[in-house]
Amino acid sequence: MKNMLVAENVTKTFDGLVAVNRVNIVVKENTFTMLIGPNGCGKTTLINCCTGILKPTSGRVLFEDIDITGWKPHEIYRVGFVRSFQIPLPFIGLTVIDNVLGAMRNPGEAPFKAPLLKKWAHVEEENMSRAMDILARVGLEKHWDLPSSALGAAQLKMLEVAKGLSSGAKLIALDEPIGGVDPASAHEILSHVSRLKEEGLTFLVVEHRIDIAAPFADYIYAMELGTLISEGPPDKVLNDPKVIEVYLGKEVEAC
Amino acid sequence: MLTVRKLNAGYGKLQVLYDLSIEVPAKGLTVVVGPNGAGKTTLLCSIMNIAKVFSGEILFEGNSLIGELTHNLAQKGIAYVPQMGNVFAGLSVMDNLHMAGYMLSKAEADAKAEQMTEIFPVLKKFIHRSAGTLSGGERRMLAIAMGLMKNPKLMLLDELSTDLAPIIAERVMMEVARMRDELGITILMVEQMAKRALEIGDTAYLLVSGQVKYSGQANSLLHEPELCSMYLGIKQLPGQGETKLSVAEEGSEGN
Amino acid sequence: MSTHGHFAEKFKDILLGRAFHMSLIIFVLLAFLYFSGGTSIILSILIQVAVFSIITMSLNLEAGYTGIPQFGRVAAVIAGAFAVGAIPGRIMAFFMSLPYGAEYASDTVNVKLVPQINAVLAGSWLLSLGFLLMCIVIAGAAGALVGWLISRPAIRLKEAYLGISMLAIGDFLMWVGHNWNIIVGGSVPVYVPDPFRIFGAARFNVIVPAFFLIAIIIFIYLNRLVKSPLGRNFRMLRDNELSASAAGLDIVKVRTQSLVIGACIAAIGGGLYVIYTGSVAAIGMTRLTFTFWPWAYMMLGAIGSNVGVFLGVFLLTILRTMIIIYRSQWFGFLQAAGIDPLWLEYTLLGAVIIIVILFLPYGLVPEKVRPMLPANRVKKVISQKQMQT
Amino acid sequence: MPPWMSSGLIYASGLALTAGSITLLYIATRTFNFAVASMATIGFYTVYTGVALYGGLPYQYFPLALLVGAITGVICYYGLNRPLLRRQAAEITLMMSTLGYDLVLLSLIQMYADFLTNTYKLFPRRVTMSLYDFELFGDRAAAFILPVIAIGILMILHIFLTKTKFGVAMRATIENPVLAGASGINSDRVYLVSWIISGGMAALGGAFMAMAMTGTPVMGMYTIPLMFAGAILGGLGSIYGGILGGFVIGLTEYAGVFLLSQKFGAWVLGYRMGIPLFIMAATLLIFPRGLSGIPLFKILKSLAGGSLGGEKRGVSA
Repeated sequence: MKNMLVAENVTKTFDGLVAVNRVNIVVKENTFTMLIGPNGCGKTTLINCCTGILKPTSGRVLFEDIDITGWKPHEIYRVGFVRSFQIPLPFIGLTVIDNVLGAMRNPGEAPFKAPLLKKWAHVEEENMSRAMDILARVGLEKHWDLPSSALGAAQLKMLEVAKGLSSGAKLIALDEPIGGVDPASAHEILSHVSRLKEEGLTFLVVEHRIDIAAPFADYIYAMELGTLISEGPPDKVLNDPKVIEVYLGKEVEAC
Repeated sequence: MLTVRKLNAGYGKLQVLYDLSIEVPAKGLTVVVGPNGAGKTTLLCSIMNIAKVFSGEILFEGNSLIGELTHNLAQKGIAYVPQMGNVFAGLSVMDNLHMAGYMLSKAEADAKAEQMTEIFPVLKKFIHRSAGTLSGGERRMLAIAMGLMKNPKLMLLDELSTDLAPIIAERVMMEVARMRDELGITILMVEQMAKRALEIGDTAYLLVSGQVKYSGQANSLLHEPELCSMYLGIKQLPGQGETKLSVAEEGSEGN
Repeated sequence: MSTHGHFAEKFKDILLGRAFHMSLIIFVLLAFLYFSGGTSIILSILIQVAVFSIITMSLNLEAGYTGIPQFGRVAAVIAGAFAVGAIPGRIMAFFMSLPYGAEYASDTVNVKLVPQINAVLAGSWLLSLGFLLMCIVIAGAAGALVGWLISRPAIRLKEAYLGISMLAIGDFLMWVGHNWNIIVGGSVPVYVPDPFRIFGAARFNVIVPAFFLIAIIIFIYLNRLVKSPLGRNFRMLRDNELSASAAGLDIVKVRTQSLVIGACIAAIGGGLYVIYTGSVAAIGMTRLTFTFWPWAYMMLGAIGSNVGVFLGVFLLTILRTMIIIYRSQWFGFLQAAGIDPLWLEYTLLGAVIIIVILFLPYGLVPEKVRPMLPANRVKKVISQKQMQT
Repeated sequence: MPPWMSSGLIYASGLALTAGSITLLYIATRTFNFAVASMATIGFYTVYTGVALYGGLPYQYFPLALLVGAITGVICYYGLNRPLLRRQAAEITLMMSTLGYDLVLLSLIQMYADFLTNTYKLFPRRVTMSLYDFELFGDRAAAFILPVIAIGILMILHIFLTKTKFGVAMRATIENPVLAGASGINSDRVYLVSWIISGGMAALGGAFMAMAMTGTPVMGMYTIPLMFAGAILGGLGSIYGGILGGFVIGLTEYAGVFLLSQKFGAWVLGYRMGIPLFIMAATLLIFPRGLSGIPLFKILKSLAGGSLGGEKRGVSA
C-alpha cells in the first residue's frame, strides 16, 4: 500500500507554546486511520497543519509524495486532500445540494460566464447528478432541497463528509465526525464512512470517543501533550499502558 | 440537593447529553467520571446555564434552575470552578480572590482571602502578581481557592487535578474531602483522576457518550473490573472474557 | 399535480407573499401622491428609485450576498460620479478643440464650456446616445478600478476593521475631490454635459424610463449572477470563510470578484446620478447619502434578495418624499418652533435601521434558499435520478 | 507654543477621549459604536448652550456634558444594545444598530440647532468655541487645561478599574464573562456602566474637540473616521491603547499638516484628513490588528502592568 499522507517532524508553536511537537504520522492508502488523544493534546492542530489552515512551524507534510507544507487550504483541496470540521460549518444560506455542489468546480464561476446560463448549466446538471449520488451514499438524498440550516447534528456531520466526497478527494480528514452525535447515529455515520473506505477512499479520523470508533479503525495514532505516544493496530494501541494511563489517569492497577 | 432529570443538552445544534439523570445528595461528594468527550463538563455547564438545555429538569433545593442567569445561580449558593478559564488572567491574585467572593462583604472577603492564602501558601507569595503569570499548577490552586471563597452550598468542580503534580493533586483531593466533612459543602465533582476521586467520593456516576452507564456507591464502582474497559470503550480486553453488559444496564436502571 | 393546480399554487404563493403586499402598499402610496401632487413628484421618485436601486443592488451583491461589511459604498459611487464629471466632457472638449486640460474644471471656464458641448449633443441623436454609453462605460471602468484598488488591502482585514477602512477610503476620496480642483472643480461644482438635452423640455420624462431600463438590465444581470456558481461562491464566502476555503475556494479571488463587480455597478449608479443632476459637487458625495441610505434600503428590503432591495428603495424613497411634501401639513408643530421638518429624514433613516435590526432581522422579503439552476432543470435531474433507483 | 501645537493638543485630547470611548465599549460589548459621532456633538452642544445662554467658561459645563453623554449611552444600552447582546448578534449587526441610533441623534441635534437659532437667535451652526476661552501663559488656556483633564480622566479610570470592587469586576467580566457570571457578577450592570463611561467620555471628547475646530451639527459625523482610526491604531485591545491611539492621530494630523504645508504649500490643508487615515491604513496593512499587534507595544503594556482587557478576550475559554 502506498503512503497517502506523510507528516514528518511536524511542529507547531503558538507564542512559544508547543502545541504539536515533532510528530510523524503516515496514512496509508485505503485505510481508516485514527488519531486519538485527550482534549488539547494537539490532534486538531496537527490536522490544521496538514490541511493548510495553519502553517507548521517546522517539519514537512507530503501528500502522495508532493510537498504540500504551507500550501493554502484551497490548493491542498485541489490535489485531493480535504477535511471536515469538528463543529460542522455548513453554508446555511444554501440548500443541502448546493453545499455539496459548492465543492465542485464549474465554468460558471468565472464572472463573465456566470450570467450566461448556457455556459454552465450542462456542467451544473452533471454535477448535480453526481451530488445526488453522493448524498445518497451518506443518506441525505431525501433532504437535498432543504436549507442546510434545517438539518440535525448527525445530518450536518454527514453533510461535511459529502462535501469532502464531492471534490473527488482521495484522502478525507474528519475532525470528530461523531462528536455531539448520539451513539446510534454515530454508528450509522461510521458505517457510512467505512463503506466509503471499501469504495477506495482513505480516511484520517480524529476522534476521542474511541469506544464507538475504534472497531472501525485500521491503524491508530495516540497523542498526548503534542507528541505521539503510541501507534499501531487498534488492539496494540488500546492495550498500550501509556495510552491507558492517558485515558484513565494513574490508576491502571486498580482494575 | 441537586436533581437532574432527563437532561438533553449541548451547544448550538450539537447535542452532548442524552436523557441524563443524576442525583446529588446534600452534604455528600458526588463524583462523575468518564472518558474524554463523555459530556462531563457539559453537565456542569448546563447546570450553570452556560450550555444550552434542550429539555429536562434541573432542580436545586426543589427549585428549577433552567433559564436562571448565571450570576443569579452564584447568588443562590452554587460555586463553579471550570477546568479551563478558571482565573482572570489580567487581574492580580488578590483581585481574583476578591472577585470570586464578589457577593461577600469587604470584611468577609478579606478574612476569607486571608484563609485561602493560609491554605495555599503559594498564593501568598504571588498575591500581587497578575494571575496570567502563574504556572499551570498555581493557577489551578488559585481556581480552587476562588471556588472556596464563595462559601457555597453546592460546589461544582471540573477536573481539579489537571496540570497538578501528583503530590499536589493528592492534597487537593484531601482538601475537597475536608470541605465536605468539615464545612458540610455539597460537592459535584467531575474528575479524570478516577481512582482517587472514587476513593473519597460517596456517590459516583460513570458517563459515556453523554449517557449514564453506571451509578452507585463510589467505592463499589471502583471495584468493578469493567470500569477499565468502559473507560477505554473496548468491549473485550484480552484475557478478560465477556463483558458483563448486564452491569451497565443495572446501573442505568438504578437512576 | 396538474399544470392548472401548479399555477394556482404559484399564484396563491405570490398573493400571500410579503413582496406582493409591499408592492400593493407602494402602489397605493404612489397613487395617493399622484392625485395630490401630480406627475412631477412621481417622476422624481422614480428617478431616485432607479439610481438608488442600482447603488443598493451593488451593495447587496457585496454585503448581502458576499458578506463584506461594505461601509464605503460611497467610494465607488464617487469614482463613477467623478469619472463622468471629469472625463467624457473633456473628450468632447478635445474633439471640439476647446480647452480640455486642468482649465476644463475651473469654474469660470467650465460654465462656458459645458453649454457649448450641450449644444453639440443636442444636435445629434447618435452623438447623445454615444455620449451616454461612453459615460456608463467610463463610470463602470473607474468603479471597477477603484473596487480593485480597495480590494487589495481589504483582503487582509476582517469584519469591522474592513468596514471602517472602507468607510475611511470613501471619505478620503470625497475630500480629494473637494480639494483637487482639476478633477471636478473642487469646491465649485463642474457641470456635466447632458446627453438628454436633445429632448428639450421633455428631458425629464425621457431620463426616467431610460434610467429605469438601465436599472432593470442591471437587476436582470445581477439576478443571473447570484443564481450561478459564482453567486454560490459568494454565498459560501458569506456563510463561512473557513469552510469555503476548505471547499476549494480561493477566498481572496472571490472577494475581489465581488468587490470589483459591485464597485463597477455602483459607479454606474454614481455616473447616472450626476447626469441626472447635471453637475458634480464633490462635497455632496457623502457617506450619508451613498452609503448609509443604501444600507437602510437594503436592510429594509432584504439582505440577499434583489426584489426586496428594489421594493425597499421604493418604499423608503416614497416616505422620504412624503416628509418633504407634507412637512408643513403634518409637522407644523415643528415648524412653529422654528425647526425644519426635513431633519425627520435622518430620523426616518435611523429609525428604519433600528427597527429592522430589532424586529425584522431578515428584512421584509427574505432571501429564498433554492438551488442555483432554474427549477425546471433541477426537476429534470432529480426525476432522472429517481428513475434510476 | 506655536498655534498648530496648541490646537493640536486640544484636538488630540478630544480625539483621545472619543477613541478611548470606542475602545472601551468594543472590548466590553463587542460593539463598534458609531453613535460616538453624535454623542461627541451632543457634548459640544451641551457646553455651547451653557456658555451661550448662561455665560461663564466652557470648563464649568464639562460635568454636564459628561452627564448628558452618559444618558445617551444608557438609552442606547437599554433600547438597543442589550436586546441585541442577549440575542448574541453579530459584530456587524451591533455596529449597524449604533449607526441607526447615531442618525436619530443627528436628526435631534439638527433640530436642536434650528431651535437655538430660532428661539435664542444664536448661530449654532458655525461655532468658534475658543472665543469663550481665556488666556493662560500667553496662549489659549484650553491647550494646557484639556490635556490635563484628559490625563486626569485616564487616571481616574485607571483607579476605578484597578482599585474599586466594581471596576475590577468590570475587568473580570470583560476578560471572562462566564467565570465572572459564575462568581455572581451581573454582566448586565457591567455593560450598562461601560455605556455610561463611554457615553460620558465621548461627549466630553466632543466638547474638547470643539475648542480647536469649528463646532457644527455634523462635526461628529465628519470626524468619526478619525475617532475610529485612533481606536484601531490603539489595537482595540486596551483602553489605554485607544486613548493613546486617538492622541497620536490628533497630534499627527495637526503637526503633519503644519509641516507639510510649510514644505509644499497651503494646498495640503485640504487633505488634512488624509494624514490620520493614511496612518491608520499603513498600520493596518502592516499589523492587521492595530498597534497592539506590535511587539513593542506589548512590552510597554507589560511594563505598565496588567491592563484592561488583555490581548485576547476569553483567552482561556
